[in-house]
Amino acid sequence: MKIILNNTNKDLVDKVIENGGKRVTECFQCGMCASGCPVASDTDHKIKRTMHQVLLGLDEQILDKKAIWLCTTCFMCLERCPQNAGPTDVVIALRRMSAEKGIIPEAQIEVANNIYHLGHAVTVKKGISLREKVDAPPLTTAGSDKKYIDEIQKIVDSTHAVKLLKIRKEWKPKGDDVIACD
Amino acid sequence: MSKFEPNIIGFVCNWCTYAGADLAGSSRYSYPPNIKLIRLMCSGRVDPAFILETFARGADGVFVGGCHIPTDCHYQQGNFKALKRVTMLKKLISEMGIEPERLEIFWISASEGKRFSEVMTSFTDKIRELGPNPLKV
Amino acid sequence: MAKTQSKKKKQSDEVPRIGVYVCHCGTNIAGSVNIGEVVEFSKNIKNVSVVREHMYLCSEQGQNMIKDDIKKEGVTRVVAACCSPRTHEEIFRKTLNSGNLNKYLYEQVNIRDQCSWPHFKDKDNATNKAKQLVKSGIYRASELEPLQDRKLSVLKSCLVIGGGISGINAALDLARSGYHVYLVERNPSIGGKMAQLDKTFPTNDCSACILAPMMVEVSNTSNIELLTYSEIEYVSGHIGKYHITVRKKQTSVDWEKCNGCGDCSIVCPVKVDNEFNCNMDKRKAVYIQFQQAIPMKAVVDKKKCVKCKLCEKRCQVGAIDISKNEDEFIEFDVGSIIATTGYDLFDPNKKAEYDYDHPNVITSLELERMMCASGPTKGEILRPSDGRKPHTISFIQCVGSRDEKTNDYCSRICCTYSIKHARLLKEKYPDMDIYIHYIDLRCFGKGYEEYYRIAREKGVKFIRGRISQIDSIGDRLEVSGDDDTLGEQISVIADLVVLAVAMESSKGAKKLANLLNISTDKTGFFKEIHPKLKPVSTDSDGIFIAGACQGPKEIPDAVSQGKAAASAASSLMSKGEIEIEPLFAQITEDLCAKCRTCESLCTYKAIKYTDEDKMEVDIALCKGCGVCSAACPSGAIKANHFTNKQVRMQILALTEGIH
Amino acid sequence: MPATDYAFYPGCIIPLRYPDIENSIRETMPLLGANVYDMVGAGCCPPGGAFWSVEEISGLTQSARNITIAESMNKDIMAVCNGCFCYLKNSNHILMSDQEKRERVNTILNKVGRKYQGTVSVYHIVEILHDYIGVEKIQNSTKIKLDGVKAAVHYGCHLLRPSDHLMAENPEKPHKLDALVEALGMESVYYPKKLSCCGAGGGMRGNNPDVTLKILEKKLLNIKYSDPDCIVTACPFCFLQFDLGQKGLRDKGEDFCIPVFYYNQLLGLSMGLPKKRVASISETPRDGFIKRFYGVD
Repeated sequence: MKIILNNTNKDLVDKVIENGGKRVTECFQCGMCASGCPVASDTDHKIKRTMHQVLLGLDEQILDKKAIWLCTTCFMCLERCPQNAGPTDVVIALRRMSAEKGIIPEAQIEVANNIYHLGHAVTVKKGISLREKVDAPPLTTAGSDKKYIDEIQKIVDSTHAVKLLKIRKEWKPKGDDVIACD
Repeated sequence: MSKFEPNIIGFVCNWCTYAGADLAGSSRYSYPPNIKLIRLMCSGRVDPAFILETFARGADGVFVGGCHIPTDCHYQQGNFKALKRVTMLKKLISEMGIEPERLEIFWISASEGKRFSEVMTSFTDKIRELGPNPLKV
Repeated sequence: MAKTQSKKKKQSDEVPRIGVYVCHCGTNIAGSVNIGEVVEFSKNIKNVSVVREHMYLCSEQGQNMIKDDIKKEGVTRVVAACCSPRTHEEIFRKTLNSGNLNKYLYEQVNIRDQCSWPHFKDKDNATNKAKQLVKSGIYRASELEPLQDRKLSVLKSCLVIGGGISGINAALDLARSGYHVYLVERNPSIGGKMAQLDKTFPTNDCSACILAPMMVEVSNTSNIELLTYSEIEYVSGHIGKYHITVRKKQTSVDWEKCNGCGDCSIVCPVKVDNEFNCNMDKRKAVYIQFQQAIPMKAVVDKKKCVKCKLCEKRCQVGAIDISKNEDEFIEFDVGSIIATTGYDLFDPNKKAEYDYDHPNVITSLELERMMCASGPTKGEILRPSDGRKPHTISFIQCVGSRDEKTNDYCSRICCTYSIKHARLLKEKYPDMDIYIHYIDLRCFGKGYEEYYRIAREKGVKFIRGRISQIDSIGDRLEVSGDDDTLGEQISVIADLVVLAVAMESSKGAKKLANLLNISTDKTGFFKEIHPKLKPVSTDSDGIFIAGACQGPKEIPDAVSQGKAAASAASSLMSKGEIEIEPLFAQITEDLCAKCRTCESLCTYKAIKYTDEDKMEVDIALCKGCGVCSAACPSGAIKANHFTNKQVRMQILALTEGIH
Repeated sequence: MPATDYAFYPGCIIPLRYPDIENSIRETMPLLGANVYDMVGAGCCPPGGAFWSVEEISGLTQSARNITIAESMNKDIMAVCNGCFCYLKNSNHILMSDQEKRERVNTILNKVGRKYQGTVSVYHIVEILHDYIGVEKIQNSTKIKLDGVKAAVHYGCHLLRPSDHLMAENPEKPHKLDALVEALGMESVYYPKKLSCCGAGGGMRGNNPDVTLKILEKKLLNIKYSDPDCIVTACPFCFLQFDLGQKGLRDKGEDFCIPVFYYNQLLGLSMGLPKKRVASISETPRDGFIKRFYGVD
């Protein structure tokens, strides 16, 4: 498909900078980022191309596709980028913009809901039984007491994340686990 | 009996063809090792007697290398003089029973390393085809 | 015995004792020529007394080895089998000199450029050929004769051809050092291409502001004779004393009287395209080239003038005389010459796919003139078609560069000047959309990478991929290309397209090269002797080149070369005399029949029949080509250092025992 | 400089999926002179995949909440997971250097009666073991030497990168975990692309089970290059990826069967601690390894 560059989003670079991809304009397309990327060969996430798409304002090609959610955030590109353009930061910025459009993968929603309801990224009940098996001392982290989870919920409720991550008040974690502190 | 390998001698001017040969070397353009050069300041220095003597001594091919006609000659007109002499000598050697194709004049400039190797390769091929100098017994 | 004979006895009279030195040149030679075999072979050749090898013969250690042999082994001829005499002969001649052996008793055999390099795949044949060439060198060395350098006096004056930034710098440096300088410029004013520029990278300082003071200094320097609107007509003579004829084109204006008021232009009714503004506006038939012109004098364009004589009447100082038609010829002698004739721009019509016919497709220099406050649009960027401000601009790189169909070389400056344009435009019009379509960005100079970075930060879009064509779509232009990173075809609908056209050798370069007897390379630029070590010298002694006439160059390089050429000319002229190779012709009177064949053949008129019924060689004029010697029916003319005997020894060596 | 006491931040995976690793940490560290104290009520760090990826402040505030727990204990944080270490340390850095963000975070924290002050530092357990306890002390504390055992060390991304904030290791040539492994008598073997990702992070395990296994497979093929006896890491998420991922690959018919250990598990076993408490949960079999080299069933 031929791309007419005039019709692109001229504000995209500024939006990315605002969302944390501060040095995106430093990119000069050397390809160092993509050459060390662990997912590039198996997915559509082509970080060098993404950087260029941002610079050209091709937001539809990035935000409407889920490739940016395929980054493992290993920071190899950010570490090695000779221009310090921060490709991982740009990906995170794009994810934030994508989430604003309501585009966010299920796993992210599940982890966020786990944290919101259980205090942890993973379910708790299974953990407690495992602890008993290996004679571990009783759990003392957030998942051990509703008062800590209340704190976390208050914090999340004070931010946009509650909406962006589609936090649901009625939440049933995956598997047979139940909310630990019910 | 080993294959015939011609002995070819070139009288080349210092400014163009010798420099072109240098460039062929430094650019690693190869050409047959049958080619051996005698450096003179100008192709106009090539005395007809040099060429005749070279054939008489059994060389299978001879060429003169100079600067491009009409304006490249470092001495302005030496290349024209060389051209006239070679043209005359071609007739003369054919009278002597030597194929005139065994004598050539080439214009190769200092920047034509690749051309030097190409010209040398095709000239060598031609002499190889003609076989040994008929003056040799 | 030779050694006991008096030292005063001429070295050539003795039985030669030849020292042969085979250089490895690291692995350059030793990698494909069997050095040991060449050494053993050489030992058995007649007159050879010493054979040695060395890793790097041109090193101090290698040279000392030769000197020691001259002293201790009584070596009287030196044969070095190494690289090309074109680069290293002078070094080894000096070695002989400091070893108290006449430096012309040296012969260099080029087994690197002629054996190890071209035959690197075939070690046996490379070695065999090396042996034969060394033998040829040894045979020749037996016949070498000691020669004495010629001394020539050198005039302390220099001709600088071309008044661009490179020539201005060369002229000023020489004048400051006390030499008399003739600065010849084809146009009415000096300043060259730089005078047409608005700002210069990477500092973005105003071109006129840094150039104009230097131009003024040229006009104020008493030992610079400024000859503008002039061209070189004829050059003769030799290093130290070149005789120059300059054609001063007829201006019809007496510059002694003209005060540069410009009244003549105001009344002139004839409007013609203004070359200085890339034909984007008009000038008059009588005109001053540009506002800061040096000299600030009017010129009548004889081809366009309708001879109405309005200007003649208007001129208050009576400087104009339209009836004057004849060009003037000026003659003078100089000790050295520096050519700084600059470059021309590639004609974009040759790339028809870029539709240069369209008014809104312009070259970078046209944009530059538009950006300049004194230019045709007074610094505003306006579409030529309708005078509207463009919103989207595409810059297309490498138009006529890196292209086998036009020029295969890189023009070196286009990347950075396009970035300059993009930056300046973004600074002035932040909303403007600017695309630079490149194939490689080559911003290699000091401070240039940073310059490029700022362009990215300002939002200039860089797209890798050559543009294939430009089409007009209504009043706009569709620029079609490919984006390397996206892997997709792209197009930009642009209001203005700017072509970064290549730098080419200037149209008069070939003619001047012939006048000066210097070489050009296959691209038409003047050729230096050595690209790295002798960048401003030519194969004509005493003639130097600088700036973009040698190859595409930016201002800092052009300035550096102008200064380098001035330094080279200065070191040549400072002593007032120089020594040059004694490769002239010598007539053996006893053999000469006075047929005067030689006289008619000599291009330099160096051989003359004298009143005393003798043929005489003027060694100041003789350049040593040897044409006379080759033609002499009685063999009476000896071409020094390339004598019949010497050449015949080489023929013998190369034909002996190889059948 | 951290003292002998640390606020022990266990994260999520260690306490709730691999409590045997937690035991190994709790029991080995005091034997080396580093006492660990529970950060009661500590929540998720949170990781980059969820909160950070949608909004900075929500992630930052949750990290800040965890840091305030350590501040109230007046102890530096010992992180035992690369993700926790990276995000807590990064948050700490942002909060210390960006006053505007600190104020926004404290406004939210105020609602739950907390205030971030910026009085503690965040360390990775590898830093504490290598830099403050030292290789020699570890060598002297072990009873069983694993001489001749070949270990493939996996650092994991977030211990190393982004290095300008983490500063825990040389990001391109790390050596600390190798030195710790060698302190147990093992040989840390070379394998290609040692610093590359295990494929778990950034939500990849949850979102794209197929891709995560492909990346892991490549990683394991590289590890296989030097045919090690085990993989050693100091990140529970990488551990989980190697452990469960190998099971995933095994289910698809590709069995690498390389035992995986969290560093402190091997340290505990070398010190003679019981296998049941310190190294009993894994999907990828490692009992053979333990029996062969420690003589424990």
